[in-house]
Amino acid sequence: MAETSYRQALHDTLREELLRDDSVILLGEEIGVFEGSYKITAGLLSEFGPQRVLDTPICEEGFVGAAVGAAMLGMRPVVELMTINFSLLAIDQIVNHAAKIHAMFGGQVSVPMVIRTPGGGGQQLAATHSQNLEVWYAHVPGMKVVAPATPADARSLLTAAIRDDDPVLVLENLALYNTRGEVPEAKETVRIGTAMVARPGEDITVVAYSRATVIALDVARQLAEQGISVEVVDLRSLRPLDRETICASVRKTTRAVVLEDDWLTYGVGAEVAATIQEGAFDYLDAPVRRVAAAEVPLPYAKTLELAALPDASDLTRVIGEVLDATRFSR
Amino acid sequence: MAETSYRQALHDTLREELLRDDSVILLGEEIGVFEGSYKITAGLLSEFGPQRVLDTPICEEGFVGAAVGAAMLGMRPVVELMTINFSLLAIDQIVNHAAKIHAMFGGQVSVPMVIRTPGGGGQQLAATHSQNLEVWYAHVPGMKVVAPATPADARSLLTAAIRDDDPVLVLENLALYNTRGEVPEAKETVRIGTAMVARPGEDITVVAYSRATVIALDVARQLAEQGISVEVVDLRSLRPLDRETICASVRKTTRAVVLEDDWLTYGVGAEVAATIQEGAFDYLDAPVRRVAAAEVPLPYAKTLELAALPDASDLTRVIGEVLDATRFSR
Amino acid sequence: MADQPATTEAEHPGFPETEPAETLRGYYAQMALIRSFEQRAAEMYQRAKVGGYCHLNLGEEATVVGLMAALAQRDYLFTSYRDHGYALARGMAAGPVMAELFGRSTGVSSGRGGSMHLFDERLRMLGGYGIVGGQVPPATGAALALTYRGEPGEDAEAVMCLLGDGATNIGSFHESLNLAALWRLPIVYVVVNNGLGMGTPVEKSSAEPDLYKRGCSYRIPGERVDGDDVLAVREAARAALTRARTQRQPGLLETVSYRLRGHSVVDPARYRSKEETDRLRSLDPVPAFRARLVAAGILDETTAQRLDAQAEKDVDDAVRFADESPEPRPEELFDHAYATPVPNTPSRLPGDPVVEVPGAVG
Amino acid sequence: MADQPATTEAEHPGFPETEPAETLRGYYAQMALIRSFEQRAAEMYQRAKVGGYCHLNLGEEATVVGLMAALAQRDYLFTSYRDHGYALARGMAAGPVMAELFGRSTGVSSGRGGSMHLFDERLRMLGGYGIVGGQVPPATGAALALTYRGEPGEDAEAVMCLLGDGATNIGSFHESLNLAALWRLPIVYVVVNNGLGMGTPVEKSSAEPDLYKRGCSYRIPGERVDGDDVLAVREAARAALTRARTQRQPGLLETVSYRLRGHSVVDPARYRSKEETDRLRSLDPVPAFRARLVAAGILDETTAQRLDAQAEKDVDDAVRFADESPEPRPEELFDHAYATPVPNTPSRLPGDPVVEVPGAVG
Ligand SMILES: Cc1ncc(C[n+]2csc(CCOP(=O)(O)OP(=O)(O)O)c2C)c(N)n1
Ligand SMILES: Cc1ncc(C[n+]2csc(CCOP(=O)(O)OP(=O)(O)O)c2C)c(N)n1
Ligand SMILES: [Mg+2]
Ligand SMILES: [Mg+2]
Repeated sequence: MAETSYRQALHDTLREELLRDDSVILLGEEIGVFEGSYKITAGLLSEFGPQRVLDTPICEEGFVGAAVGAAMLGMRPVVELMTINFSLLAIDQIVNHAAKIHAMFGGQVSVPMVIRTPGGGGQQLAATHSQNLEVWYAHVPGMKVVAPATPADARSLLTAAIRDDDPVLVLENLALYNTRGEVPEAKETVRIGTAMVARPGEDITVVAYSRATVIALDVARQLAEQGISVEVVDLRSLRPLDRETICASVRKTTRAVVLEDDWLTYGVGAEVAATIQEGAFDYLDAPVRRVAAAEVPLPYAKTLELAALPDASDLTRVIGEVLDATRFSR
Repeated sequence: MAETSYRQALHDTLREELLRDDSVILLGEEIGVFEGSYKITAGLLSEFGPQRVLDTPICEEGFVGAAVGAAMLGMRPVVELMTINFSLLAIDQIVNHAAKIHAMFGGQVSVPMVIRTPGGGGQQLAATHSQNLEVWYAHVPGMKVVAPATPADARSLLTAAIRDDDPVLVLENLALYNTRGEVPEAKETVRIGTAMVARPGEDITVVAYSRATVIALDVARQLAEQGISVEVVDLRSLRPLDRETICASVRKTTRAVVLEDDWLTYGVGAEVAATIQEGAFDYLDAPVRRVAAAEVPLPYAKTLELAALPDASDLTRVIGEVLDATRFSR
Repeated sequence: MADQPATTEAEHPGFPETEPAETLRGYYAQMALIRSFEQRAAEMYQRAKVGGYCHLNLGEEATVVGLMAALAQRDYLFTSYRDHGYALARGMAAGPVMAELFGRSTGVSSGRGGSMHLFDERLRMLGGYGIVGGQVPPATGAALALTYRGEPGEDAEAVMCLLGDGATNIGSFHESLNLAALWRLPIVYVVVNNGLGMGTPVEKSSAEPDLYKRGCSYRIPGERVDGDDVLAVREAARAALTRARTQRQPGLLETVSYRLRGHSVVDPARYRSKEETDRLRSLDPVPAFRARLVAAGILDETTAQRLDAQAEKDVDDAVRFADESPEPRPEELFDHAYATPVPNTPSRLPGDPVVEVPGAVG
Repeated sequence: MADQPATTEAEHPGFPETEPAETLRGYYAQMALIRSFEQRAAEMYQRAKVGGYCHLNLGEEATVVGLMAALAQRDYLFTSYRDHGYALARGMAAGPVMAELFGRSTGVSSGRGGSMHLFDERLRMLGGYGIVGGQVPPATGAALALTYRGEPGEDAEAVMCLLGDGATNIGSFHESLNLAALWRLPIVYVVVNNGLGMGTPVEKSSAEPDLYKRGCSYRIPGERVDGDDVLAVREAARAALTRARTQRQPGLLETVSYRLRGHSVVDPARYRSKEETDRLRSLDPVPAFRARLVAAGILDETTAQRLDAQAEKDVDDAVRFADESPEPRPEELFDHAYATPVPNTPSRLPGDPVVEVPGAVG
């Protein structure tokens, strides 16, 4: 076990996979000479050369689509989209092509490509650069979507994604790149499609993913001091969604809150809440509550950005409300 | 009151609005000389000329974006996208521009544009041409999304959309164009953001929108003969979502099923179910169930397409299951 | 199609000396097959055997055959949804192609794709695509993949990417050609200019209607060729493919032909006058090529009729094959959903509960 | 800036006779203001007064001032996120521009947009846009709207749409120019070629690196001009705007200049060698223009220093204004969310219940 950052874990994984498999190539804007907008690919151009690490012009549809075609011929392209906001320019290639080609042609070819892209607000990047649109991709059959919250999971899920024969979107998060954590020496394999109980607890379940998991764990630690035992379920995989792990937790705790960074209505939490009310109906002591972003184009001004985004205090408050509603005594 | 088709209602509305307001223009592929892929715009080019009815090249991003800019200068462009599947090529202009410009620039200009586009499977158009992606747009603050189920609502919601100062996506449906219904002579105004009890009932609520509402009403009529009283709530507006009307219905009936044409996971029904379990928790006698499309890229073959898409018998079966689970006696 | 006696006439008026008569007859046979297939596809659509959208190559037969004659087996092909002719000329049997249109399990895409999405991995026909311009970036990426496989040279593999005239106006065309030129990819983009995108004439959709010139923004050389002339098409495509193979110089080839019918089977093409339709009929490349071959003494009327009859028979057989083939069973719905199975992949039918709930409900 | 004595020297070496000295000094004053503003913006960013991304026009001052001098008040402007200089030269006061960078209520976009999204409806500056190429289709649509307002002519309105060199590779550039040419729109696209898109040189991103030639695919005439020469820029832009106004002929103008610093404030530009950086510094258009004016006798050193000092003072004032301005209050979060209020519009804060539940819960 070594401690490392989320950024470093991603970097190391890319490097290992480039070393392991010749068919792995990296494509994206500014990933080579510039070393990546968020420096995940630093040093890889000089180590692997311009054949393996391709700087592209600004043409998301074009180079993501090129990755689709290269994957059809057996390459394993790992594309970096600077942020998920720019994936909108490539979404036709992602959803109408990458996610369709295997099934639509009767399984004759697969599209083993990865799209790495960070989401997340909170950096004062304003409305067009702060979105959390992962729920769109998670809605689409033919794709897989993972969202690691820790350096260890960043490593194992990115590894799994690269080795998977389907198109996988790996959701990173601007606010997580500098976070640190233990990463096991040996490559632990997390199977895409499985959630994890990130912290066991008895009184209430918090379901989260990506940055929200980190916040949920913090809140759980704090509430533990007040005698409240919070179980945190980290989704890790948004598609497939591990409904069983979510429901099993709530059947135990009888209460649930979802913490998510995206907009509330039609967000990831809606599916989680819908799943829980179906899969743990008879166990649930109070409605599943959601803590999500306010529904506005995210403003630039710090005061407004802070007001719009969910944080630890919002989660703590709502956990309290749910406990109170169920006459939980501390 | 006159009976007319959904197609005709849309056509008549466009014509009326073109006559009423000089700033209304239509843009889209093949809407003029070809008279529209689904003939909604038949005759409008010859009546209003090429200044008001603009045939565009195939460049969804380009002409939707052009509509955004024209709207910023006070025009009221009504864009036709041949199907919602092609909206993916324009989604950056829709979501990162049309939906952001008013708020992001502090309210200095508005973007009074409409995007009309049909969704829907069931026409053997295969995986890339059969999607129901409205939930993506419904997730986005800054936009409005309506989904009329009847000719009357097609007329009143399209009218409201054209007169609204925000970007509104009007979801049509390939399977509805030929459906007929009464349309009031006087323009009834349906407010965007309001759902409607399309059929009152006592025993169970079915929440639906667009084509699914028509199916739900059919099923309700049939079940009435068996002594089961189904209340059908037609969402009509996906954003804003009228949670109050949904929850009020379920508080009365104590049971709910959602019928939707999109994929189940992270679909529209997820939000509806999440809302109900929060807003009618103490009234609910059984979990909210969802009847939605199977999660595969929709295959072309008729047998598979039929298996994948939800229909009246699926809804009837699930209503029965919910009633049974709550020991409802017929 | 190769059942002609192998003659090698020294000279045929109107054809180059080097051109074996057998080859030319083979081209005619292919054109006749496509013609018959497309007419039958339209008929089967009217009889509701074929569903969805159905776009025909009627009027484009010379282009189709010329392009496919130039494309080597080792090359890869990407097309638009207007793909039946290419599939046939690339070597797919008419039966499985028709079966795909019928949505049967024996179809070239197992009934999953239909008319717009013909595919044969073995034949390196990597798909028809229904999103206008959608095939262009993946085709470009396929060419990128080729650069990892081998060096440039006469024997190198290349990619041919077809698109319509209307498709040149979409962003991915621009983005892809730029990438191909920057990265020097072995690819030839062929714009099949049939004069119309649905009802829109080229001049109304492209501000530079000389489409072959649109490589100028990427320093990609362009050429226009008469799409009604199978040999001219073949030669131009070969030359462009050779530059792609040997120099990794991407190319842009424009073929000019005419769409004889509506955009798809259901389009009556009312936007075209009767005069225009008559004029196009008079240019029909299939009878024209037939007449040229007869005039040159390469085909006699009997052989020509025999080839026509053979095409009809092949299509009869294809229809029978398709008709007798099984429809995919509902239980097969989730086959091919994913290439790598993982836990919790959804496989429930409409109305199924989303989770197994332990114990009873209520 | 207009506080110079109004002299109209008959001739100044190196400048056209017709050019009033006052105008030239005005240009210098604007360039000096932009220079000071940008340097201070960088400083304020380092001091965490400014957040998010912050892209500067350092090195592009001559281009900015030349373009804005050509643009009439009645014209509309769309830019990329690199927009501070354009905002100032278009006439926005430095205070509200700085306040926007600070995220204050007094900012030109009420603190909602930040550095990348400056906007002033009254001045017809219709926004900086953060999505590369994102402004190009709306600008094209604005030009379309103008065609409904009036006839072509010297007094007609026009649109100027700025974009970077890197942005010419994105699909919307292609789609928009095609539309503008087909529809004959009064618009001038200006490619501000500063040599780099982030770390990528033009030759690595554009297969036709002579960007002004990229109008060829739409029969749009292109021209390249020295972006360090304010008058050359102005003349070329004026000529293109005149063609747009009078003939509705869209134009493509390329200005060539250099980005003096990194892509944004936080980019140290390590991919550029020290030699290259030094070379670029030596080409700096601001001191160059100052020196030219001094050499021509249009500016004396004292006046020049006064103008520089005035610029500094204006920026001091702007910083003070911004600093003293209030931050938007959290209660204002949903202001401007929609232009037309409708029922059920979400206005809840994180963690609020989604519906009011009648009676008690539990
Ligand atoms: C992105 C997208 N927009 C619109 C359509 C609808 N559409 C299908 S074919 C077509 C016309 C294409 O014309 P062209 O490229 O000339 O090809 P042709 O049909 O003539 O072979 C259109 C607009 C589509 N399939 N995809
Ligand atoms: C669609 C999109 N892709 C990527 C980015 C990230 N990005 C911001 S600026 C930039 C470089 C743009 O270069 P250029 O067009 O030359 O403009 P310059 O910054 O030099 O003014 C990139 C890649 C973005 N904002 N939008
Ligand atoms: Mg065509
Ligand atoms: Mg640049």
